[in-house]
Amino acid sequence: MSQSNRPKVAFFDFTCCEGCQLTVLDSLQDHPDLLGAVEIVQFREAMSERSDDYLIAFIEGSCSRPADEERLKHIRARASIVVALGACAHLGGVNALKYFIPLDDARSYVYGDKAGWYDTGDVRPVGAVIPVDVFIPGCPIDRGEFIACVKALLLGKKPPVPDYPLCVECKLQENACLYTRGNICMGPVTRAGCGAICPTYGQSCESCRGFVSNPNDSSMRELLAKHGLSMDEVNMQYTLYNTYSMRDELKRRQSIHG
Amino acid sequence: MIAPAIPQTQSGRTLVNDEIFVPEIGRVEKIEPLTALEKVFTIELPQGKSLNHRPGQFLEISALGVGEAPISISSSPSRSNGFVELCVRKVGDVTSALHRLRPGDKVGIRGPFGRGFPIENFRGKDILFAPGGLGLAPLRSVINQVLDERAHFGRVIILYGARAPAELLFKDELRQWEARGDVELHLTVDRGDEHWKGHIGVITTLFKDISVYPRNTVAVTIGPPVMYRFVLMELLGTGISEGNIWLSLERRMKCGIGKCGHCQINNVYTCQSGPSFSYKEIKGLEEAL
Amino acid sequence: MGRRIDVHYVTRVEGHGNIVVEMGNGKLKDCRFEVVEAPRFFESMLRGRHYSEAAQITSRICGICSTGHTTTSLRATEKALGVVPSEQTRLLRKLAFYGEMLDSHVLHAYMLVAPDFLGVGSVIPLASTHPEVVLRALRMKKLAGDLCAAINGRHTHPIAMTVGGFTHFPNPDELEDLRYRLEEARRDVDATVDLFASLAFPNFERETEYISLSHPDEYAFIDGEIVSSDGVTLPVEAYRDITNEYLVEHSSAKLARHQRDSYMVGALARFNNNYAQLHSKAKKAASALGLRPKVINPFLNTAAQVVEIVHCVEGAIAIIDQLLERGIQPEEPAPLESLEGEGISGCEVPRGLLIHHYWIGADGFLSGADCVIPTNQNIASIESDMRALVPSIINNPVNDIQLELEMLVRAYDPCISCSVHVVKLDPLLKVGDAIKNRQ
Amino acid sequence: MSLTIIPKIELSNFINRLLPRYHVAGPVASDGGFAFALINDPDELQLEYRTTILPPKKYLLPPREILFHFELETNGWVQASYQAHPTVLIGMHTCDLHAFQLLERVFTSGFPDSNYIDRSSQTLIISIECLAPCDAHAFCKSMGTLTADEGYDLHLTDLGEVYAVDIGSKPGEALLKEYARTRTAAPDDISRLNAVLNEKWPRFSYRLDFDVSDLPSLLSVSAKSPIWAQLGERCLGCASCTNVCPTCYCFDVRDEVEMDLQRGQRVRVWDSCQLDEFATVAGGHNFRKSQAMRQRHRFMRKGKYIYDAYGYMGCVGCGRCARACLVEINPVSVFNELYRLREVVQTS
Ligand SMILES: Cc1cc2nc3c(=O)[nH]c(=O)nc-3n(C[C@H](O)[C@H](O)[C@H](O)COP(=O)(O)OP(=O)(O)OC[C@H]3O[C@@H](n4cnc5c(N)ncnc54)[C@H](O)[C@@H]3O)c2cc1C
Ligand code: SF4
Ligand code: SF4
Ligand code: SF4
Repeated sequence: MSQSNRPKVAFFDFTCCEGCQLTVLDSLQDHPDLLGAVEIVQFREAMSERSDDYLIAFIEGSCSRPADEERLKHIRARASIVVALGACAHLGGVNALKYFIPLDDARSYVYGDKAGWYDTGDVRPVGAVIPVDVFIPGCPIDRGEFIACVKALLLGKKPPVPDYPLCVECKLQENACLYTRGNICMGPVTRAGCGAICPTYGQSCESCRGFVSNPNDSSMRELLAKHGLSMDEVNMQYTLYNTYSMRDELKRRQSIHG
Repeated sequence: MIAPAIPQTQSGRTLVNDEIFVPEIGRVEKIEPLTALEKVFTIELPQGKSLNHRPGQFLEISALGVGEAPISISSSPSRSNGFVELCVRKVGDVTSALHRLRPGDKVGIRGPFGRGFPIENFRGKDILFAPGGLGLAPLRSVINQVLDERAHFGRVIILYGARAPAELLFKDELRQWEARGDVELHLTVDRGDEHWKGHIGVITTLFKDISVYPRNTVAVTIGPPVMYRFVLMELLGTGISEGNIWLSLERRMKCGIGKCGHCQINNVYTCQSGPSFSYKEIKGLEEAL
Repeated sequence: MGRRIDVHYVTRVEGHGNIVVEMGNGKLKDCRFEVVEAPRFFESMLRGRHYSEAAQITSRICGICSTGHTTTSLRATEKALGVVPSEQTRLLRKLAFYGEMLDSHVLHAYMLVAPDFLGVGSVIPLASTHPEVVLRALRMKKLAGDLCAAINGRHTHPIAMTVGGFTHFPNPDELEDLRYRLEEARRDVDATVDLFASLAFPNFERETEYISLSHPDEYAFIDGEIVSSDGVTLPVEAYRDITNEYLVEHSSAKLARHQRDSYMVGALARFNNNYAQLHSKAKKAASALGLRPKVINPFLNTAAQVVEIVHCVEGAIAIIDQLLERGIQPEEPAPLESLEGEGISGCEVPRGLLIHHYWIGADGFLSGADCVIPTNQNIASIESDMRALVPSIINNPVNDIQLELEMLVRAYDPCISCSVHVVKLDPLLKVGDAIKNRQ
Repeated sequence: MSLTIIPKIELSNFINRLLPRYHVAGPVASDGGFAFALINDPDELQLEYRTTILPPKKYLLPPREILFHFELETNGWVQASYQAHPTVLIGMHTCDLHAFQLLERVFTSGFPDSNYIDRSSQTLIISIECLAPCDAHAFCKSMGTLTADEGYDLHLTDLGEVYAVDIGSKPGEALLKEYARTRTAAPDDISRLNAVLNEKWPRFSYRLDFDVSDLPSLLSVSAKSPIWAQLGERCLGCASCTNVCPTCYCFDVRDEVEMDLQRGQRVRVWDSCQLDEFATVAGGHNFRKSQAMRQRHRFMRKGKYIYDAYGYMGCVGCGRCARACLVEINPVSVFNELYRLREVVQTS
């Protein structure tokens, strides 16, 4: 493996739990040949070497303060391809639950009384700060999908991140649907790609991979209501990882109901 | 129901294997850029194989590792002899990978698939070709076939529209056709530029320049879905019968052999019964146009 | 001339932290371990969420010890709601815990610490210089991860754990297979002990207070009381008497102190406090590594982790045997006794004592939460060590001082992304401003 | 061929003798229900089972199948991939048997699909007669699939202590002869069989309000029905209905590569007309752009298009899609509603 020919890649982390970087490290267990295919020039969690010369930047975590914004722009300026790695970078993830912190508490924090209910935090997915070329969803990312995406990038094709609902993969696993077990699940509107791992392990899907591009939300909300969820509970279902994209919708619904 | 093509499965004759998904490997002989987005590939077929195709048929072309895409055969049967020409527009994964190829590289080929145009039935008739944009790529194989057997056909009228002068395909060949004297060639572009002296307007605006004898005319039109509605209106307006208006439908295709379901229009598999259809055949099909 | 060390930021640790040392006239003027990770407000985000989501949310505090957070969180909820999990649940949780402990310690010892001793910047060059070491690490990590996955679907952010039990159960074949692999792994474990016994850990000692859980029946990970090497024993519920968290300007993480300026938690603290309950093989490993309680060299925290690797492999085998013998029953989670309440739970996660404390309202939503993270408790200790260490090496070249300080920080295996996830709202103004001012 | 009898105890021995030579798959308990799975032990088999989530079609058209391998370095070496192993599928209901006949027709006509044929030609089918409805959603009686005269190699009917075995093919006969101890049916057995078969019919009810032979013509006048828009509003586009359907066979084809980007394989995976992108071409044009159009396509395929093209109904009445659909869209109510609407129009 020649040092020079391999595309240089770098990993960066922002506000997150670093579980996605860990998953990248774990993917080496089954794919040690990844190290032969790319040259990793920055990966703070795992290495001390550092270089600013890279083709692909994998970014984990959300942007949550002004300094992050600068760093993101710096990375964008150097990388040809920016990949948002995991829910925090892709969607804002659990960090965006901060938008729920009630007004009084929010006031006592940074923004003073200027901030409205939802504008308190400035947690943002990477794509809201700099252009993102590719996202690899999930909280955490799926190892297999990560490897498949890297290969696709190296081949110059679109990463194989599906745009259909999770139920597709769940059915292929032959799981008894959670709805038939007195439970609820966000599978019908959630982007597949994880192999329906949560339903397979008996837990409902919480949309950590974000929604499909064209979800039937009104039918989904009716379905949840039919299974006994209140409007608030439906909103909770929609927000665990997706508060950022739902914040306007929530504000609207909240102002209607609040 | 529209009859599907009869499979030509005798190995050795075409590039359809008994192992139906396994492509034959061809070699890129020559690559000519036509526009910013389109390139023409001349591909040498594997030893001893010939396409034996009809104009209007297509191949499934593989960039191994990236995928496969249906691409029309752009060269006419009359000019094949061991090579095939494909005109590819770069729009996505496979087509971009094809654009990255260099002479000498390998491509996977399966086919030909589809029914093609019943060109023998066109003999003795006037022929009106109306390609739009990339539609000239497949239509070129019909046009050249007709021109190579010129004596068997009546008038040959070509109405060709592109969005801009820079997007006109096969410009050299257009000039040759024009120079022949036995082809009525009318070009138009949606938007001109400082060098463009010709007609400006969508393809339908060319119809007023021509008159056809509808009872003895066959029309063949290929273009993007939006174009068909308007061109069909014009063609029907000339009085050409529905059975003599031919077009080629684009659909997503994943197998080329009538199994994968993507190209299905009602009960018709475009890849097998088409992609060329007469208007008469498809006008009753929901979702065809 | 003043000299200055400014490591911005320490690599091969979880999260962003800086080392700042100012020296002048051969004397140490100031040294700080600055936590510059963005605060994440987990406790305030938990407020208003349903108790059933708490474990899932707090798991995202840390990708490395997510099983630890999940277990601690579930136990806090269970205490609040009077849920008593079954014996099978307790065994499965313990097994997953061993898996995570292994995973985290292997990651830390091999991938984060070992490169320093083998003279490289990361595990990546090791792949060509010491391929057998890297392959062994990957093998052990894979085993640890597969152990977690058999129970919880995956290691990072476990799935099948829920309030009162599990939503999925490993089948006996999977466990048999893991058992076989764990036995095979004993060879790798031995090689690990040999490797780390051969490393020359810096010779630095500072006696301090060591705090961990302790349990009468076992080497405590999930259950027990809080004990201090200074002779204090308290129930977990009284954690605040131990942790006494406070804020400083230069850190977005809270610090902790008990009776002295600082105390230490983690593998070394557990080793010092609970040595007697280690598996005999782990004790043998300890003597091979030259460890006998009480160990007061913080660099040897990594060695104590290696001892725990031995303990966890043996412990996992024993639990699998127990599970196989009992037979695994798919069972419903244990029921709730009440719908509201307050619950506190403590676990020993890889980096030390972790506390989750919840208040659950009658509607099932959390009205308050408090989490105390091991790394926070260690920050003051790291700084105390730095203050003690720097004068003894102050005449060395700056690069050497810097490397030694980085190694010190790494030895603690700090999880900085964890540590800042817990800033509470009231003192936030100060921290928030401090962060803003520095930017 | 004469009717054969196999005692129930002997069935286990039969399977045990098959196991060293064949993969044996059949219904087993799974996740609170049943699923077709490969078995290692005849005791795993649950021949009285509720409908499975996925149909046994997965053995002929697996959700993911390698079509061929390639290697770029060696100038595009390609090698077909056949992974099939001789398999005995035991315990298939007759609805699934009918579905197999359709698949057989689709994949062997026109351009024969060599990968499918590799599997199907190595698969022996031992089906079982349904004596009571296997699922509240099943409407096999309406679809004419509640029994079968062909398509199996062996067909079992539960007569209490014994199974009556109908022999449907030479390979089936040979299998029985080589691996099972059976006896020829006595007159008693035959009358018992006839009784069992006669008793079963009343346990099933017709659920279509009209005769299934009317379905294609009903659908041909229903293309513009308002019902499609209503279904489109409700449908989640989750594709569960088509993924669980024994007669759906649409697929996607993808390339996968190894990390060296040189070696790889082309695979086919199940696809569904209910998914957004199914009929979308490069540039974004979608030939079925609304969920209403996709639902119409689905039901037209089930009751008309496939029938027109292949002479078999595209729905065998197994009810799997009805059970899988979270918003309660199902063929029986859709077809009945179309029928009702047509009657209204005709009478007015
Ligand atoms: C019969 C026929 C003849 C064609 N002839 C030509 C031609 O001569 N020259 C030319 O440039 N293009 C032609 N096309 C269009 C060409 O097939 C598509 O542009 C190509 O498939 C896009 O693939 P991609 O991987 O580059 O694009 P992507 O957008 O990356 O493809 C995404 C996926 O959609 C599928 N897909 C996308 N668009 C189409 C499509 N139009 N048809 C079928 N599948 C599609 C691809 O298979 C792929 O899986 C023809 C299409 C058909 C159906
Ligand atoms: S469990 Fe969830 S993902 Fe699976 S089928 Fe049901 S709704 Fe869909
Ligand atoms: S359409 Fe529904 S009922 Fe009919 S065969 Fe398919 S899954 Fe069964
Ligand atoms: S299962 Fe129901 S909701 Fe899902 S695609 Fe089919 S009809 Fe629509």
